[in-house]
Amino acid sequence: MQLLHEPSPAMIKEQKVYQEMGVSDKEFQMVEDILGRLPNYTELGLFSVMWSEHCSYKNSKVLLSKFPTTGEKVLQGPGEGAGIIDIGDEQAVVFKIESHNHPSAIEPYEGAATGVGGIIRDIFSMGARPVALLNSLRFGELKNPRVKYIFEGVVSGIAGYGNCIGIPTVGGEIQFDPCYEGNPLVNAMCVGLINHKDIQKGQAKGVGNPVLYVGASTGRDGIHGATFASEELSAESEAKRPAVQVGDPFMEKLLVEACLEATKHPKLVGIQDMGAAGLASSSAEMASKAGSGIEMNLDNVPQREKAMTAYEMMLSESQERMLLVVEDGSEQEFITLFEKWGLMANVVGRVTDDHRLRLLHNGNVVADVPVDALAEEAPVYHQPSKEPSYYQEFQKQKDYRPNVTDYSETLMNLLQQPTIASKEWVYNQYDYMVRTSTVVAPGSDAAVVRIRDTDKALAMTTDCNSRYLYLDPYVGGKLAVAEAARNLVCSGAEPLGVTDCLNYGSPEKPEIFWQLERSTDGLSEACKDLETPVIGGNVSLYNETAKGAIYPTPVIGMVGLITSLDHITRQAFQKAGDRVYALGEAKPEFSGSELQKFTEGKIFGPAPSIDLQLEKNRQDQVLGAIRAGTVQSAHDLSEGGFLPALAECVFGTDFGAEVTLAGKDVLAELFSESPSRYILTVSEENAEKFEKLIPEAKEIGVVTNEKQILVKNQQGETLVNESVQKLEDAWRGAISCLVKSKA
Amino acid sequence: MKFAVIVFPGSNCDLDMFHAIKDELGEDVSYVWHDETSLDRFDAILLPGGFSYGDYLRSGAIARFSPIMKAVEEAATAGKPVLGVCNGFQVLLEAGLLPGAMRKNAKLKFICKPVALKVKNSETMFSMAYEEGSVITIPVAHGDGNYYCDQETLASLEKNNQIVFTYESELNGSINDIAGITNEKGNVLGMMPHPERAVDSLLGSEDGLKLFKSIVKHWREQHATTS
Amino acid sequence: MMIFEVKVTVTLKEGVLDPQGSAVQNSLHQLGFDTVEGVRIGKIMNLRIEATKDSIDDQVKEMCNKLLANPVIEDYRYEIEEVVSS
Amino acid sequence: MMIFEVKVTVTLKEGVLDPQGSAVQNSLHQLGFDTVEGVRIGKIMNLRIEATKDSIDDQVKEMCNKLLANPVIEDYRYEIEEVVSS
Ligand SMILES: Nc1ncnc2c1ncn2[C@@H]1O[C@H](COP(=O)(O)OP(=O)(O)O)[C@@H](O)[C@H]1O
Ligand SMILES: [Mg+2]
Repeated sequence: MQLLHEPSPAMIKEQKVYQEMGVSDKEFQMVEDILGRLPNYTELGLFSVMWSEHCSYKNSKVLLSKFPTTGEKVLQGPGEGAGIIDIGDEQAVVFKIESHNHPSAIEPYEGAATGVGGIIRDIFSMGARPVALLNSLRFGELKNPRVKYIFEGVVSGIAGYGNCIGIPTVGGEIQFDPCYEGNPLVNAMCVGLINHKDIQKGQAKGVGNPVLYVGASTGRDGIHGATFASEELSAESEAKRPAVQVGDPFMEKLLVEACLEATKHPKLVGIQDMGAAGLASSSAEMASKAGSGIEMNLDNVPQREKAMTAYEMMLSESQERMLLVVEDGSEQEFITLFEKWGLMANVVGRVTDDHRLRLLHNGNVVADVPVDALAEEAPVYHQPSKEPSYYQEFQKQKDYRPNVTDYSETLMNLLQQPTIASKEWVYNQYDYMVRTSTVVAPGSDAAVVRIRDTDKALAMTTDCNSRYLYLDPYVGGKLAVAEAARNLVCSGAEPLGVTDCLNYGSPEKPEIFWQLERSTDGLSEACKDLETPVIGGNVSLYNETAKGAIYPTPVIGMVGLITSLDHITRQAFQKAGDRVYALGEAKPEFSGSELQKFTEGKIFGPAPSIDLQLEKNRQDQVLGAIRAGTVQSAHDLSEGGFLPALAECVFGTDFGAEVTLAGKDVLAELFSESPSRYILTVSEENAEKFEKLIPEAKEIGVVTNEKQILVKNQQGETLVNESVQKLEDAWRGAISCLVKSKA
Repeated sequence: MKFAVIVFPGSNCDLDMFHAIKDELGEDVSYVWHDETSLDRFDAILLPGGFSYGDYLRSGAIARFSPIMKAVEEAATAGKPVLGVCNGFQVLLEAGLLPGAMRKNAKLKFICKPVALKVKNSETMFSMAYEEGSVITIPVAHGDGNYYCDQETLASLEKNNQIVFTYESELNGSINDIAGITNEKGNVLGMMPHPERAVDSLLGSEDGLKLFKSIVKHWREQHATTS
Repeated sequence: MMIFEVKVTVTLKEGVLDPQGSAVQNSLHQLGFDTVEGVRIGKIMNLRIEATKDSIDDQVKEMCNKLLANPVIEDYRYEIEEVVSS
Repeated sequence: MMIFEVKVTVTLKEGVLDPQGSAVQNSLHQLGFDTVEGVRIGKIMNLRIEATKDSIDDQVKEMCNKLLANPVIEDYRYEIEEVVSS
């Protein structure tokens, strides 16, 4: 039965209805050729979502292929719900990051909440127990009321979902910059643990096997969410917006437990979550990966609303749903298993051998298309690329040097910049302790989560300073990967691998595509040199508003292994009397720095340079020194440079610091953001051993019992002498102060 | 001694409670699913934190109708120790096993952090290992921990020494900074802070362990005299 | 048997501080609506119930007492409307 | 200037998932009220506003649009009642 309001195949072609679904003339012709006839409305819907950037990576595929994706320990690279890396003892870590930018721009609470829900499903659909969540957020400046609204909504949405489901949110990062004003970024990452024998794949194998639909019923939520995520935000998209998806973390909690039980069932054949493009993508992908087909009867799909069409059911992005394929005859066992958890499981179809996705509805065949065409054969584009004019200009501005007269005041100012300020206003809303395994809570370089019943732990972080990527995407890409790895090393971990979330503007603009190209080159090189393969990720393009594109923001999620709980290291100073060492050279590089942003109100110039070999050697040295038991605390230098980092080392402790700068260029020593640098403390008795392990480290001072920061230049003159309390209060209060202040 | 950890759909601190008892306290412990009906085989009953039934409607409101709650009531009447932490506390309030009710935190935000608690009464079976008046550090993690009761109830809580823990500084709007109370008989304790998250110095604090040790000590004393 | 549409309103008892209400009031003041006062927030629940005319009132009362409201802090009211039976 | 009592009712738009409502419905079924259906939960807000008769309607509408309701997922309705002026 063709519903009245759906245009007929002929009308679709004549009136170019496909364009409204984001399908180009050329793509429509391809669909027609594949089918050998005109597609009906439902079929066109399937192609439009499956061929959207979000599902098919048609604009980014050529770039992603550059990433190193293999390694000795990689058990599953990109392609499945999430990547998997071996951590020994028949265990593995599973992780993935994903964006939910567009939904969050429109409905921040639900957008962020469902982002968290989606990434958790990616993890447990591999058979893994989710053990930690992280996020990476970008907003406009906290002055604008709409930005505050979005910021508060996103944070409470993340909290609302993660806290309820009982997975600790242990870390993340937040950057504030005008370029994100109309287009915030909400990237959520989930980390899980799995035993090798439990690894699952999303495959629909075995002709005749039943296909089970599990979880929430289907409503008209977020129809065309995937194509929506593949377009620029405009006033129009606000109007086009279909019913926004609302998350039900309670339902997902039940799903996690039930699905993990199901994945241990020997008769489970394949399992996949219904993410973007819902039932369409899960069914097509499961069949395509297995080289099979699927026939589904949509009458059996649990429906929340009346009179839903096939098109609506296939494209709905209702949350908390999973698709399972089980051995023929075992369906009742699974139905009973899910019932125990109060969940509905329905047989909605069968695996076939004809490589087609065939849909029945009200007794009619409403779609019949080849699955590979949907899942694998989306067009691939290599967009034209052009170096933007600003880039050459920035390259020339090498000599920028801010003018600073009062170092204490500058320190105070930097500590209150929301990008540097304490994020506890945010993470105190997250239950970061549930599951009682969080050894290092938010507030240090990386979070550390122990692995129960072993002496091991995982360190995890998300990082990306997009300012550098804007100045120079190639160098900035390297810097992002290097910073993530450095944060892990500081906590005592060996970096294992990367999941990335590539957030950019419209790839159809040559200058943006150039950013994509150059930055992925930088990321790839850094991942190779630092031996951290990319095991999965996500692409979010079209992050633009009328005011322009966001900075290129490839967020790096990285996980590392701590081989003994004794190696866990924090950024906070541990004991008065410990020696303070500086490692790494501060160069007079201020472009893209927090100080430049603060003094000039904008950023310009070339990004700070990085030598990846040096970076790698130094990481190995620091990790070696930590493993040798010689390091008391370790902190990497990032936004703001040395002085804010030193302050962060004493915040939350009973200590202070007295140091003499390692070099002559005071401004660079204090505020340069040159990479590959650390502040390390070492106890008196380990000093000799430590200096042998890292001869380049310079002793610069001592941890004191007085809550005071005292910094001298090489002539012994005092540059900064500030009460820690005063600095700490300013740093802790800055974000809540901005949120509360009137517009 | 045998502990039960009740698991409602949506409980999520059940695992933490279980490990606190098994690994840190070293006592016998089992999970009990919400649709079971007997707790006879257990000596102490623990209602863990989490979001039972999503905490939809009101925290704990739906869970209180679980079949197991009859057995919890019986255990309470029989004088067995019954401890509700966070969501467990909310369930006990909704079930009427403890007086009062919970509102949303005064600032409406979820609060997760270690907080300082004062031990107001160290004579209960849950707090006898603490020193009265001492200040301990135990984490909180809740959105609806703003305890309310009317003045009459408050007066009787105070008179009967039912307030076991208070927050050292204002946290969530709770009346008189109440963090944990017992029933009149003193064998049912509800508290918002999570003692089971403070049993291992690796994670920051061991101050919660004494609470569980108190339960064991009390039980041993009882059984030494009665057996 | 008939079908009824029931609207249950649950509000905090007078005298019980309402954190949500205060927060909304503050935000309204910040937005410049500074003459707004005494904001109180409650819940409204719409249900459809099949019942006999005699029993409906008792049923709703019981639901409210048992589950929909917490008598320690909340009051409830309800309205029952008969809809055309199917 | 007069004082008005305003009652704003905010409900989820049709088609928007209401996990609270479903949970309450399930729970009612378990309590034996198995003929209850279509439970949807909304908010009700009572405010007192000092305003002129002309401006009150606009004011309430603006409050609803700006703060009290989230137009992306919620609908609102309001009733205004004049009370004895102070
Ligand atoms: N959105 C967030 N969610 C949770 N934790 C966060 C978030 N943003 C920042 N944090 C935490 O605050 C601390 C400081 O973050 P950041 O300044 O980004 O550290 P770094 O520069 O070392 O990467 C880290 O422990 C980080 O995990
Ligand atoms: Mg760092």
